[in-house]
Amino acid sequence: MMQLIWNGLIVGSFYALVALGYSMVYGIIKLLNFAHGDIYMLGAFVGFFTLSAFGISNETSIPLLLVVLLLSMVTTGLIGVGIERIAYRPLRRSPRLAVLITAIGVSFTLEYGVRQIFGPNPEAFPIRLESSGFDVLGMRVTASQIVLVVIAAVLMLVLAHIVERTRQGRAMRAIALDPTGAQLMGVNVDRVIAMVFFIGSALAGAAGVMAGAYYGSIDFLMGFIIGLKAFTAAVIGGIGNLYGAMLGGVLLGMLESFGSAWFGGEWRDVFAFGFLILFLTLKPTGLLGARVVERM
Amino acid sequence: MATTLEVRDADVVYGRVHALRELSFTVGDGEIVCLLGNNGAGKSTTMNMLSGLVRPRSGSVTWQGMDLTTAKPWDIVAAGLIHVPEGRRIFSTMTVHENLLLGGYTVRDQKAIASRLDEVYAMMPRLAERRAQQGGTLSGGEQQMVAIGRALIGGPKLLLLDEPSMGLAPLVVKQVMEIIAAVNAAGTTVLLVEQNARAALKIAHRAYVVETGSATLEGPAAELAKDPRVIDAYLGG
Amino acid sequence: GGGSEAAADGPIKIGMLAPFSGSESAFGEYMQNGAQLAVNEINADGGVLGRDLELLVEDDACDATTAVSGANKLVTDGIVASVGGYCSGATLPTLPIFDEAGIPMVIPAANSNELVDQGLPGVFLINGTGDQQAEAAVTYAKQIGATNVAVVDDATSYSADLAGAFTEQATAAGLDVVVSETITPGENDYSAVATTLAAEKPALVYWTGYYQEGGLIARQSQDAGFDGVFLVADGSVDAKFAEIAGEGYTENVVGTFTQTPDMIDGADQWIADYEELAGDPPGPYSTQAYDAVRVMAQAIEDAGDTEFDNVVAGLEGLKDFDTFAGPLTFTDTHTLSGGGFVIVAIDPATGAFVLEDDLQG
Amino acid sequence: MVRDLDHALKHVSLRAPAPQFERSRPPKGVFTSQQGFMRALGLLAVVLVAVLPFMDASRYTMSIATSALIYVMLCMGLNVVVGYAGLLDLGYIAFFAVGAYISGIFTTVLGWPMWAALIATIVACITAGIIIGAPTLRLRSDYLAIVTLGFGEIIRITANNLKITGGPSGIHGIPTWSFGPWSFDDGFNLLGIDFPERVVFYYFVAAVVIVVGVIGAGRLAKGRLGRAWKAVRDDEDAAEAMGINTYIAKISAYIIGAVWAGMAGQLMATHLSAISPNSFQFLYSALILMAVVLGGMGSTPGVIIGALFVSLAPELLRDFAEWRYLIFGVLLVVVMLFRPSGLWPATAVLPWLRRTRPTPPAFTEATAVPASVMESVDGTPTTDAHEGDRA
Amino acid sequence: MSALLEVSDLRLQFGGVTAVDGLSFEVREGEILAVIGPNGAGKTSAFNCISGFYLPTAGSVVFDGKAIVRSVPAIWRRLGLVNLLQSFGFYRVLPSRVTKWGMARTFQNLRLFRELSVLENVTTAMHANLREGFWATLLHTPGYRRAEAACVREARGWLDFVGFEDDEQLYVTQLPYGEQRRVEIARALATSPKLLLLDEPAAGLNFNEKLTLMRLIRKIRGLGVAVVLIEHDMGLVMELAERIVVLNYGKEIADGAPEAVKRNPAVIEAYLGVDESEDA
Ligand SMILES: Nc1ncnc2c1ncn2[C@@H]1O[C@H](COP(=O)(O)OP(=O)(O)OP(=O)(O)O)[C@@H](O)[C@H]1O
Ligand SMILES: Nc1ncnc2c1ncn2[C@@H]1O[C@H](COP(=O)(O)OP(=O)(O)OP(=O)(O)O)[C@@H](O)[C@H]1O
Ligand SMILES: CC(C)C[C@H](N)C(=O)O
Ligand SMILES: [Mg+2]
Ligand SMILES: [Mg+2]
Repeated sequence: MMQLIWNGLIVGSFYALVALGYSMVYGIIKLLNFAHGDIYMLGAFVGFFTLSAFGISNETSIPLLLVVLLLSMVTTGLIGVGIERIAYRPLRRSPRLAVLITAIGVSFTLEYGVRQIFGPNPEAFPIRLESSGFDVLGMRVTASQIVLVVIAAVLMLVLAHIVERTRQGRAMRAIALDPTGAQLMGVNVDRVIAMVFFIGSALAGAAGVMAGAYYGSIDFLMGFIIGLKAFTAAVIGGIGNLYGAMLGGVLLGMLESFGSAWFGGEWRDVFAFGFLILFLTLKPTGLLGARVVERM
Repeated sequence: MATTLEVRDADVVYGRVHALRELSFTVGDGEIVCLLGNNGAGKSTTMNMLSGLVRPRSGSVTWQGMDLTTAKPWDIVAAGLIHVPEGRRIFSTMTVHENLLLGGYTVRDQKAIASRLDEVYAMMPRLAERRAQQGGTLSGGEQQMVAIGRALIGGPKLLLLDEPSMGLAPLVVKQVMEIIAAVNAAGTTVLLVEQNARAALKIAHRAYVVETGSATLEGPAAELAKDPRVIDAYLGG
Repeated sequence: GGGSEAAADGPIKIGMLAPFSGSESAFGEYMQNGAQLAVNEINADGGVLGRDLELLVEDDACDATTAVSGANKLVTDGIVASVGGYCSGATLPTLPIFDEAGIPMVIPAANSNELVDQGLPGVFLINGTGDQQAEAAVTYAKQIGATNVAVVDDATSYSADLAGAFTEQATAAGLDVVVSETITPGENDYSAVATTLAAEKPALVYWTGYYQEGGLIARQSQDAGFDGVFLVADGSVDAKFAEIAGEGYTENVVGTFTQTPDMIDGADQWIADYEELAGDPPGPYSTQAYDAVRVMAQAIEDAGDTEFDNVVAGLEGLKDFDTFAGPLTFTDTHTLSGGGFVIVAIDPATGAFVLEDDLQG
Repeated sequence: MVRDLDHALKHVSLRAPAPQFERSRPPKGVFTSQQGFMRALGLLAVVLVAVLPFMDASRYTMSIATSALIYVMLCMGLNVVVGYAGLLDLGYIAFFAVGAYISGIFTTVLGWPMWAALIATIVACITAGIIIGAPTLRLRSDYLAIVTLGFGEIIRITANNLKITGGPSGIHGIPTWSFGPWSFDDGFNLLGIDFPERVVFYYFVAAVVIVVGVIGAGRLAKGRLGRAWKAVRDDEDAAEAMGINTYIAKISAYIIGAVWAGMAGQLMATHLSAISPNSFQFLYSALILMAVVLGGMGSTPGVIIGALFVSLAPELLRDFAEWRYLIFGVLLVVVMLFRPSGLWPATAVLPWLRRTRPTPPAFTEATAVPASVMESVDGTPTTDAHEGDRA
Repeated sequence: MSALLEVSDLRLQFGGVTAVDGLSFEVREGEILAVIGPNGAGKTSAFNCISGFYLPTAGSVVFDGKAIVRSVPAIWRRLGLVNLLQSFGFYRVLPSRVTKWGMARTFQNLRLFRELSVLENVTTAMHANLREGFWATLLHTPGYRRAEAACVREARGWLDFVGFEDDEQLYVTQLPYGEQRRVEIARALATSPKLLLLDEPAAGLNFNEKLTLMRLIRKIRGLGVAVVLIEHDMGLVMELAERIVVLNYGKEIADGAPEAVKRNPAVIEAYLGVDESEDA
C-alpha cells in the first residue's frame, strides 16, 4: 500500500513537471502544445549529447547531474522560445486549432529530427543515479528517488510562486484572459509569452534529464506518452491552474499505481481514464479549476 | 496651450472597411478634448490607433515627440498614455483588486501604487466593497468603474476614455464626469469619446465631431453645444 | 500469379516490409541490411536463374494500414516473392494481399502462430514460433529447478502470444505461474510490475517484450528486491539491453534466442561484411532477414521459375538448408521443425548476449 | 412527419410582416456564384474519382486511394463534430474502432452476414455515442477533449485486452460483402478492362458513400439542425436563448459523427480484412483532427483536401524513407503558417467573386488564439478580434 | 389584464453577495415595463433568473401559467446534490424551454453569432418553431423546401421590421454597433415571443439612434408583445415605460407610473440624483 503510494508519487512528479509547462502554455495562449512532450525528449538528448561529447559514461555523480540539468534546461528553454517564435507566434490571431496543427507538426519534426541525428535505437543515458534502496514505513525508497522528488518539488514550488504571486505572474494571467486588454495595461505580450515558453520548456527539459538519469534509457519517441499523460494531468488539475497541474500529476501517478495493482497492468489506463471521465462529469472544472460564471 | 497630441491625415483600413479617412486633430497639454460621432464613425478606431492596437496605413500620429504609429502598445503605456477601452476588458477571473494592480503594471514605485489604490477605493466605494470579487461577475456598471480605476492607477499623462458612461446609472455618470474633471484638474490631459454628448460637452474644453472617419467640425465645447448641427444630431432638441 | 509475368528477363524483384518509422523503427534497418547483404552475395555469385535479385523495401510502421498499402505497393512494383514481416500485427493483414497476388512469403521475424494458423499455402516462417520459443523457456525453467515462475508481456501481439504459450506450457509442465503481468510499452516507469515481482518472488520471470522496456524492468525489479532469474525472449536479445539495465543489473539475465553469427564459428567474416555494407554492426533479425533471402533464392532456383506453385513447392522441398539457426526444413505447417532456440546470457565485458546453453543436454 | 412552416406556426400568434423590399438574390451560374462553382467542382471531382480506376487500377493505387477515401469519410464525420458543432473530439478514432470491431466480431465470430453486421455497427455506434456523450457533453471544450481522448484510449486498450477482439493481433479473415452467390471477391470485366480485385470495389463503394455523405452533410448543415450546431459553436448561451436545446444539438452532432465513423470502420475492416488495435491509436485521432483543421474546419471541400493531404502525403513521401515524417512535420508547419484558417476555409470566397461577397468575420474568443499586436507586412492594421467581448 | 409573468419573492445569492433579495413584480400582457436601479442593483441577475440562465436560491417565477423555477425536494438540498442534479437538467427549466414558451431576451453585452451571417442569425432563432425532420432535410423533400423558404421569408420580414436595410449576407461583426443591436432584437423577435426582455438596449447609442429604438419598441408592443426593459437612460425610460420597477441592492424600492417613480424620494436618493433632466 505505502509502496504503491510512493511509486505513484515518483511517476507523478515526472508527470507534474511536464504538466506544469503544459498547463502554463495552455493557460496563456490556449494551445494544446503537442510538442511539449518532445521538449522533454529533447532535454534528455541534450544531456546525452553533452555528456557523450565529453566522453562521460556510467557516471553517478549528483553534482554533475545538476550541471547537466541546468545546461539542458537553458537549451530546451531557448528551443522552446524558438519554436514559439517560428511556429506559434505568427498564428496567434488564427483559429486556435490551427496552432494545434503546427504543434503536431513541430512534434513530428522534433521526433524524427532526433531520430535522424541519434538513430532510432534507444540510448543509455551516461549518468546513472545510484539506486540502492532502503526500507521505511514499509516502502522501498532509494536515495535517487528522494533526490528526484526534491528537485521536482523545488522547481515546481518556485514556479508556482512566480505565477501566482508576482507582477509577472499577474501579467501572464492577464494575457491568458485578454491579451489586448493586457497590452493596454502595458504588458509586453511577446516577451511574457516567450518567458512562459522558456520556463515551461526548461521544466520539461529538466524532467527529461532526470528521467534519463533515473531510468537510464532515452529514445526519440519517449516524449509521446508522457506528453499525453501530462495533458491529462493538467486537465485533472484544472487546466491553467498550476497547483492543479502538480496535484493532477501526482494524482494521475497514484491512479496508475493503484490501477495496475488492482486491475493488472493491461487495465491500468482504462482505470485511470475511466476514473478521470467520471470525475470530470461530476466536477467539470477539474480539481482546482475555478468555475467561471459567465455574465449574460 | 502646447499641443501634446497631434494626429495628421491618419487613414485606417480594416479589410475593405475604410474606418478613418485623413483624420486630423490635436489635443493640447492639460485639455479635455471630446470626440463626438455616430456609431461606426471611427471614434474607437481612433483610440485604438493612439494606443497602438491598430496601425494607420498612412498619416502621422505623434504624442510628446513619440511616434505612435510605430511604437508598441506596451511602450506607449509605459510612456503614460493610458486607454480605457470600449467594452471594458476586465480580466474576468481576477479579483477587482488584482485588476486594479494590473493597472499599475508599468509603475515601479510601489508607494505611488498604494496611494493611488487608496484614492480609487475612496472615489468608488463600491469597488472597495467588492475588492475580492472576480471581475467577471461584477455588474456592467461596476466593471466600468474598475476599468476607469485601473487606468488611474497607472498614473496617466494622457488618458483616453472610450464611452466611460456606457451602462452607468445617472448618478454614477455624474460622478464619473466629476472624476474626469478632477483628474484633468490635477494635470492629466484627457481625450474623451462619449455618446452622452450633453455630459461630455459640459466638462470638455474642446470637441471634434467625427463623421465617417474624418473630423468635420471643431471648436470649443461650449460653442459646439450651441451649434444647431450638433444639437440636432447629438443632443436632441 | 500476379507479378511473375511482369519482366521475364529483368532482375527478379523481391520485396520486404519492415518498420522504418514508429516505435519499432530500429529493426527495419537491421533487416534491410541483412537482406541486402544476401542479395549482394547472391548477385555476386551469378544471381538466381541467371538473373539478378533486386530488393524492394517498404515501411510498414508496424501498423496494419500502412503495411497494407506498402504490400500493395510492392505487388504493384512487381515483386515475385516477399521476405519481410517484422510485426505480426502488421504482417497479418498483408497475407491475403500477397496470397491473392500469388506471391510466396518467407517471414523472417514476425512469429505469431496466427500467421500460419490461417493455412495459406505461400506463408513460411523462419523464425521459431511462439510455441517453440515458449518450449525453450519452459525447458530452461525446469532445468534450473524453478517451481514458481512469472511472465510479463507488453500487450503487443507477439509478446502476448508468447506469454500465453509460456503460461500454458509451464502449467502443463507442473510449474506454478504466480505472476502474469502486462505493461504498456513506451513508458519509463515499471515500478508497479517491479513491486509485484519483488513481493511474489518467483524463481524465474519470463519477459516476452522488447529490450527497451526489458532493460528497465530488469533494473527496476532488482531495485525493488527481486532476485530471481530474468529470462527474456528474442525481442530483448540485444546489446542495448545491458546498457539500459546498467552495470550490475545483468548477472541474472538470460534469454531465449536462435543462434547468431557470433555464436557460430567462422561467422566473423559475415559480421565484417555486414559492417562494411551497413556501417554498423548487425542487430536483431539481420541474420534472419539474410537467411530469408537465401531461402527464397534457393527455392526459386529449385523451382526453375518464379511461378507461385513452383516456388512454394521449392520451399516445401528444402532439406536441411544451411542457415544461422541451423539446418532448415519446413514442417507441414510451414514453420521450422525445431525452433532452434538456445539460451543466451550477457557477457559482462561487452554487454552482448553470448551462448550459455544450447538446451541439448 | 414534415409539416409546412405556415402550418407549424399556426398556433403562434406572432408573425413577421411580409418583407418590405426584395433583397438582392445571390446570382447563379458556374463562374458567377459560389454555389454554382462548388457544384461544378464537385461534379468534376466525382468524374475524376470515377475514372481513376480506368487509368490506373493497380493494387497500390487502388489501395491507397481507398484508404484515402476512408480518411475522407472519417474527416467528414469529425467535421460535423468539430467543424459544425465545435466539439473538440480527440478520440474520434474510437468510433472507427467500434465500427471495425463490431463488424469484425459479428462476421467472423458470430458468422453474421455483412449487412446484418452493418446494422449492428450502427446500433453500437449510437449506443457508444450516447454512453460517452450523454454525461460529458456538458463539459466545455478542453475538458471534453480530454474525456474523448480517454474514451479513445479505453476502447483501444479494451480491444487489445479482450479475447473476443483477438487481443493485440486483432481480427483477421473478415469476409467481404456478398450478395447471394456473388461477392466482392469475384471480379468482373467492364469496357474491356479487367477488375479482378475486390480492392476496386471498395474504392467505388467508398466513393459512393462519400458522395452521399457530402451531399447529406451539406444539406444538414444548411437546415435547422446545422444552424443549431453552428449557433452552439459560436455562443452556447445565446443559442439557448434562441430556443435551441444545446445539449440535444451537441449530442446529435456527436452521434451522427459516431455513426459515420462506425460505417467507415466497417468499410475499412472489410477492405483490409484484418484489423488490430494498433490502427486505433491516439495518433490517428490526432491525424484526423489535423486533416480537418488543415483543410478548413466546417468546410467540405477543405476537409476533403485535408484528408487527402494527410493520408496521401506520407505515401507520396515513401521514397524519402526515414525522412518522410520529418518532411511531413515541417510541411505541416509550413502549410499552417501560410494558410492559418486551413487550405480551403469555410468562409473562403472565390477570388473573382470577392468584391460582391462579405469578408470573413474576425474569430470569436472560443476559437481564436488570443490576439496580440502583430506588425503586418503591408502596413495594414490587423483586425481586433476582441471587439465586443463578453464582459 | 391578466399577469403574463409573475415573479414572487425571488432571491439569488452568490456566496456572500445577495444579488436579488426578495424581488416580486408582475408583467401584464402587452405592456412596457422598465426596470431601473443603480449599478449592481440586481437587474441583470433578475433577468437571468427569469429567463432560466441562473438558478435562483429561492422564490418562484411563473410565465404564462408555467413555472420557470422548479422547487427541489428538500432531501436533495440536504444531501448537497442540488447543483449536480440541476447541471444534469433535473429540477430546472432550460432557457431554451423558456424561449419556446414565448419569452425572448437580448443581452447586456451583445451576444450575436459572430460566425453566422445576419440572415442566419435570425433564421437560427426560428429553431423552436420550425418543423424540419432529419430525413426530410437529407432528402430535401418539398415540405422541407417550403418550410425553409417560409423561414427565410419570415426572417427577412423581421429584419425589415427592425429597420435593417443593409446586406443580409454580411457577418454581424462587420456591422456597426447600432445595427448589431437591431439584429439582436430581430433575432429575439424571430422566436415569436409573448414577452421580450431587453437589457440596456440603448447603451452606446446616440441621440438619434435612441429615437429610432424608441419607435421600434413601440412597434413591438403594437404586435401585442409585452416588453420589459432595463435602461439607465431616463429620457428613454420616461418616454416609453408604462410602469417602472426600481431596484436597489436586490430589493424593490418602488413600482408605479413613471411620473410617480420619478418623484419618489427613495428613487431620487438611490438612483437619479437631484437633477436628472440633463440625461436625455
Ligand atoms: N475589427 C474590425 N474589423 C472590421 N471592421 C471594423 C472593425 N472594427 C471596426 N470596424 C469598422 O470600422 C468602422 C469604425 O468603427 P469604430 O468602432 O471605430 O466606430 P465608433 O465610432 O467607435 O462607433 P461606436 O459609437 O459604435 O463605438 C465601423 O464601420 C466598423 O464597422
Ligand atoms: N457570479 C457572481 N458572484 C458574485 N457576485 C455576483 C455574481 N454575479 C453578479 N454578482 C453581483 O450581483 C450584483 C447584481 O448584479 P447585476 O448584474 O444583476 O446588476 P445590474 O443591476 O444589472 O447592474 P448594471 O446596471 O450595472 O448592469 C452585483 O453587485 C454583482 O457584483
Ligand atoms: C521478436 C519480434 C520479431 C516479434 C515480432 N515483433 C512479431 O510481432 O511477431
Ligand atoms: Mg466605439
Ligand atoms: Mg446589468
